[in-house]
Amino acid sequence: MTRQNINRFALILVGVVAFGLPLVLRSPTYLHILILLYLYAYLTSSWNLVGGFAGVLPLGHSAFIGIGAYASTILSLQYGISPWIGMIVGGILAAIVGILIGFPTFKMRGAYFALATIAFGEGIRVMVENVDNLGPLKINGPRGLQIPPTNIGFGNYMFAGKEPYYYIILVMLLGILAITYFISRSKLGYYLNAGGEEPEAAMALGVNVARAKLIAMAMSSFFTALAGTFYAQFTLYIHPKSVISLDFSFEIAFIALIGGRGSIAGPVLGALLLRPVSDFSRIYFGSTLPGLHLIIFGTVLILVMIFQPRGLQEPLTRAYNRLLDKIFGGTEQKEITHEYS
Amino acid sequence: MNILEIKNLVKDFGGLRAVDTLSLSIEEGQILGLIGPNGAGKSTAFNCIAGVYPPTGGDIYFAGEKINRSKPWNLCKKGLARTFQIVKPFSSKSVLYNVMVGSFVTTDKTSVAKEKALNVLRLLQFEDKKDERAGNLTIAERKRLEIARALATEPKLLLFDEVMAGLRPAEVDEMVQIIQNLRHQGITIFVIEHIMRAIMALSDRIVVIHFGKKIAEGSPQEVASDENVIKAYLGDEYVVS
Amino acid sequence: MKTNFKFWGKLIAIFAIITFLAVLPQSPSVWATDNVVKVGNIIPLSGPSASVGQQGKNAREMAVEEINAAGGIKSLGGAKLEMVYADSESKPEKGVAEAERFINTEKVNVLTGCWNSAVSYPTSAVAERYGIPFIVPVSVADKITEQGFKNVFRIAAKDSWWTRDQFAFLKDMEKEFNTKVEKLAFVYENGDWGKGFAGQWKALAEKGGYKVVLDEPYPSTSTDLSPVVQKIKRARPDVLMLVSNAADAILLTNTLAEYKVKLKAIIASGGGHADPSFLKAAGKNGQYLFDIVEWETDVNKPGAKEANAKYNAKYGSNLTGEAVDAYLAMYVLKDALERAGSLDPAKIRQALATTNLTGGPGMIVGYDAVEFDETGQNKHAALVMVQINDLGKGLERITVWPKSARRGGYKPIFPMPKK
Amino acid sequence: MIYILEDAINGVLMGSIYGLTALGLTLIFGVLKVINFAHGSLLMVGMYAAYWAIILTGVHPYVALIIVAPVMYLFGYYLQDIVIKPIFKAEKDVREPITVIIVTTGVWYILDNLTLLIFGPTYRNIQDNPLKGKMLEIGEMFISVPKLWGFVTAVVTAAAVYWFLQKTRMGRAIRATSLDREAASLMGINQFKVYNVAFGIGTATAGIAAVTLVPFYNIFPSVGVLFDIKGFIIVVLGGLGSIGGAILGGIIIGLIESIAPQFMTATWTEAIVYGLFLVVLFVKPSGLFGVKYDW
Repeated sequence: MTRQNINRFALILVGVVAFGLPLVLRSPTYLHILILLYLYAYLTSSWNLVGGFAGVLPLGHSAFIGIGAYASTILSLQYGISPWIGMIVGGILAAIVGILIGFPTFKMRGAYFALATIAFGEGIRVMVENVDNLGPLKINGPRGLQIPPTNIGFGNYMFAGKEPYYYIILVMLLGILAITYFISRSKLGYYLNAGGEEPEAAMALGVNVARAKLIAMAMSSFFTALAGTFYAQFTLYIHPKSVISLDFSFEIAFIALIGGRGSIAGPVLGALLLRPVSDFSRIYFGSTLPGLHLIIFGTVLILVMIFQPRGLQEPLTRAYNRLLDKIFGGTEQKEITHEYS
Repeated sequence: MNILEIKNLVKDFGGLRAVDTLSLSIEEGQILGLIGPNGAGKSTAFNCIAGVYPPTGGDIYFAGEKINRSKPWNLCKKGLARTFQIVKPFSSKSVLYNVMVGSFVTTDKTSVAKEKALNVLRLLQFEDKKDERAGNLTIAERKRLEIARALATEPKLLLFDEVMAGLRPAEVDEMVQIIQNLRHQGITIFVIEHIMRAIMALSDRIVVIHFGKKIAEGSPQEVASDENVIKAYLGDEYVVS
Repeated sequence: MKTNFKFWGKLIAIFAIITFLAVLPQSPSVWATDNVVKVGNIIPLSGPSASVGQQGKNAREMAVEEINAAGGIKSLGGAKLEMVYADSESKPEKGVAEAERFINTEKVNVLTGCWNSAVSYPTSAVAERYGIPFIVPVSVADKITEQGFKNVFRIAAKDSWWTRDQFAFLKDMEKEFNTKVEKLAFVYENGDWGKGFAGQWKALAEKGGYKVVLDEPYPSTSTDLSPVVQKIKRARPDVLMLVSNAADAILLTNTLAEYKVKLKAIIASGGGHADPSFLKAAGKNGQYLFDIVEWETDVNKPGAKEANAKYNAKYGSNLTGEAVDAYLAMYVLKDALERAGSLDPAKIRQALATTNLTGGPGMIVGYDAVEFDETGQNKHAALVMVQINDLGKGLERITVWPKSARRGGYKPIFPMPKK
Repeated sequence: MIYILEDAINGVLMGSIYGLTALGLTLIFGVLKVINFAHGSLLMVGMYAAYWAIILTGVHPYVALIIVAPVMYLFGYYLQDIVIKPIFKAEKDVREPITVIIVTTGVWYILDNLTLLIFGPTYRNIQDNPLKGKMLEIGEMFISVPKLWGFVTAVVTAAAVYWFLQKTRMGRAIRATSLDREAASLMGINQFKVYNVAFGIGTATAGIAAVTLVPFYNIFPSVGVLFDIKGFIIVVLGGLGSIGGAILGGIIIGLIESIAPQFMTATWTEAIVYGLFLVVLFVKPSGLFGVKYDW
């Protein structure tokens, strides 16, 4: 078996395992944890389209989660429109907002961009908190919106068990990974990377950097908003402080940075590491030593940044390759990293 | 036919006039050299042509079309490519990746872009480095990468901004060879250079500017013996490097 | 073209780890024995509401120690109550996740929580889905018991009762002291809780014929409340009604004193004003303030003083209304379990629904019985008004209303004297 | 009219204290080119330090400066030396390393929650201090005395930092490093030593700000977060890296917070502040006063 084959085989295996997991894993708790893990991996992958490719640090992405969650929830609560449709509406709305906010902000450098996106996210939260009704739409200010858990059914995006949610978010995650994979190998991916790294050089090479970033931003906000609808339908309750929170925005960015931003596997790796760290440390220490779980979280952040500033995907890739080298005696030519890896 | 024509180009920065009523033109297939002492306004003129700065006054025509306020990426698509004096590689990416960014100007397909990029690398005898991280290249290699990327956009006119600065003499000769090869491909070349030996050997015509103004124009021999030029370089105690 | 498959390779590793992580903890993490009743408690232990969460935890601990020391649940063969806690961080999604974990992994028999109404809604939905009884000691929003759920039981009063009693108190005070109150100012934190109260205040003020001169939400993250205080001062209300979290309650009280705002009374709504830190941190500035609570240390109930003394010795502060609700919740649960005689959630639910607890060590609350209506709301939950005053032993909270519960010999100070 | 004047005075006083809390943020950004997300937490640590210094010794709050400022300086110095420096070394070819932002956020989580573990969630303030609740009454007008002290302290501190940067050897080294890291290190300036000192001074100013807040403000583990985002907004309004700008930016925020609520509910002032912030970022990213570095 060649190395390529084993990679391909392993990939199929992963797919089988991921899809088969709910059949083996009877505990809804772990399904729940996995769903949240996939959700974060999905959100981070969406974030990665801007934060990873375009070389900026957006820290206000929870605003798009909020837009998606509110759009679909309001449409279904007030007009009886299926959240599936609301999800698309929310996505388009978010894409428009993303372009509007990206237009002025993409001119900014590093720190300014980060601060501008924080202000954008917080600004949206404050607006939602201050508005009870937006025209005919009932936003309900700081009290949030509750989705009655009564209309179970696929069309209503509501299910009794965890498995449907698991498969929805799994498909969404695989979708965004595939999209990321294809973008990274497309003209857009090259242009984003180039524009992120050396904008002047990229422009001289025919790259309209601002436009490429806006496209990425529109896609990123669109996909992020879809997860907003998922979140709303999964927890059945949204309110500004939980959906549009700085914590949420930060966590997405951290997962990407820990995993390795600008890589396809990075967000998944990051979610895989940070989510359990935060979940299990909260479960084991949250009640006895309040706050300890956040101390652990902070320490992990610092250690990873000190020892692997490019994220964890680099050393893990190396380890994986070394493993394969051992198995195959290192005969095959080293894979080359010129492509988006 | 003149592929590039500049008429009375003016560029002010605040109160400072960096380029002053500069006019020049390049015929298709020519190599035109632009020289002048440090701070003479060469790079500014270049940047105006390449669309980085909008000119304060005057007109720039590229292949007969006025391009005064065109954006750099649009100029690139029209066939005007440039290199940077301070090289700007996409450091974390491979050489091939760098060049492919350029070749995407003429195609939307990754596979086609890759083929084109490989061709360019072959042409520049750079193929063996295609998988090297751009950040790990030597200065000479980075300069060559700059040229490769620009070339990959399939330009009609190439602007070279001091591609030989910082190179060792043997490397300079190699670079001169490369540029001459490009001209044989039918590409028009406009070059700023400090290394006199190289620019004298390369150029069909040379324009000399000083304090933003053109002070001489002609064949390398004519320019070399021009009184104004000698004064500009030596009389004002500028050192020729 | 040779595709780069390294990425896919990485994915394998990732999913392998997921599987590992997910399957590994399937083994029972706690040794479940028949002689234990597991109670899952979801409360905020870190983040902005950590203080109140900690009190709830302390009170639960104390009650459970007492219950277990007294022989546990006798009808279940002396089964002990085993407590598991989870930190919600005041975040709904964390609350939901913890409820799922408690029910599915920890196999808890009963859930309690969550103080923050925003956490209690979605969490109660989880409990409802699994049919696990969910006792809400305190989370005031009306709608928690108005979702049509069968498994939600709330000990504390709901917010429409709180506001109703605040206005009834005000009317009684006007009568008792023959002082006319005309103008009201509403100042409240801009959240689920504050907005909920303010909405009902408005309706009640209209019904009572009061004039609302100020209706002002403020962000509880404010670093400077003097602009809000200035607004209060300039609106010249007779009575100021507040809903505040701890930090802003303290800041607001101090700033009101600094600006010498003249008011006939300040009526607060528990929460921040009932936090043990409040008396210490507001000090003299908090004097004469009225607060609505479910319980006070001076309540005239057997066992109340002793319970408070014990709590104070253990944890260094007095029992608060929230803490007493949590304390009582454990005894309500004990009572239901005794009657259910089974760990079947449906039986426990049934027993809870037919609760009529009138005595025992847990009943240190001001009212006489715990009995749930069909929505799961404790019908008898009643509230008292207290006044903060110094009777020579430092500032304390003194019950003043209803008159029947008023501390013997105490005459409320109304209107507030000029300081 | 008198109302507006009264509000404006309160706005200026409170705003100058905001400015003081953000002073370290702008200084650290100017030199290290990094946004310190832990700055609010450093302020919180300063508040606890001040609290204990005052409670244990019973001195006037401002006397606590003698203890708090040096302690905070050392805290910041070693925080940079031990935690943040390694990142700079690992990422020396990156101009504005984003990773440092993450590390400072990690520091924020750790400090806030460590404080929660040690001191509990209790809200504290200092009851017996000579400044508590003191007001100047001029006719109908009320002016807070502790805020007045804070205002004076803010101005003096900003002037002192400015003087230090202009006139001392270390100050010049800091300025040189902030202008051009490479050039400065070529001239024999130890870049990391400069970073340590700059971070130390930034932290010390957070300590000074903490002392000005302690006489009238609550102390609790997550108090820093309240000032964090405010600080970001202030430094951008004033121009990232500008010391005078930080104080002026703070005053602008203070004025908005103080005056705007008289015309709308207080919750909308937040929206105005964010709006202004975004407008300034879009229109004039170098800050309202257009000075990138005034030192």
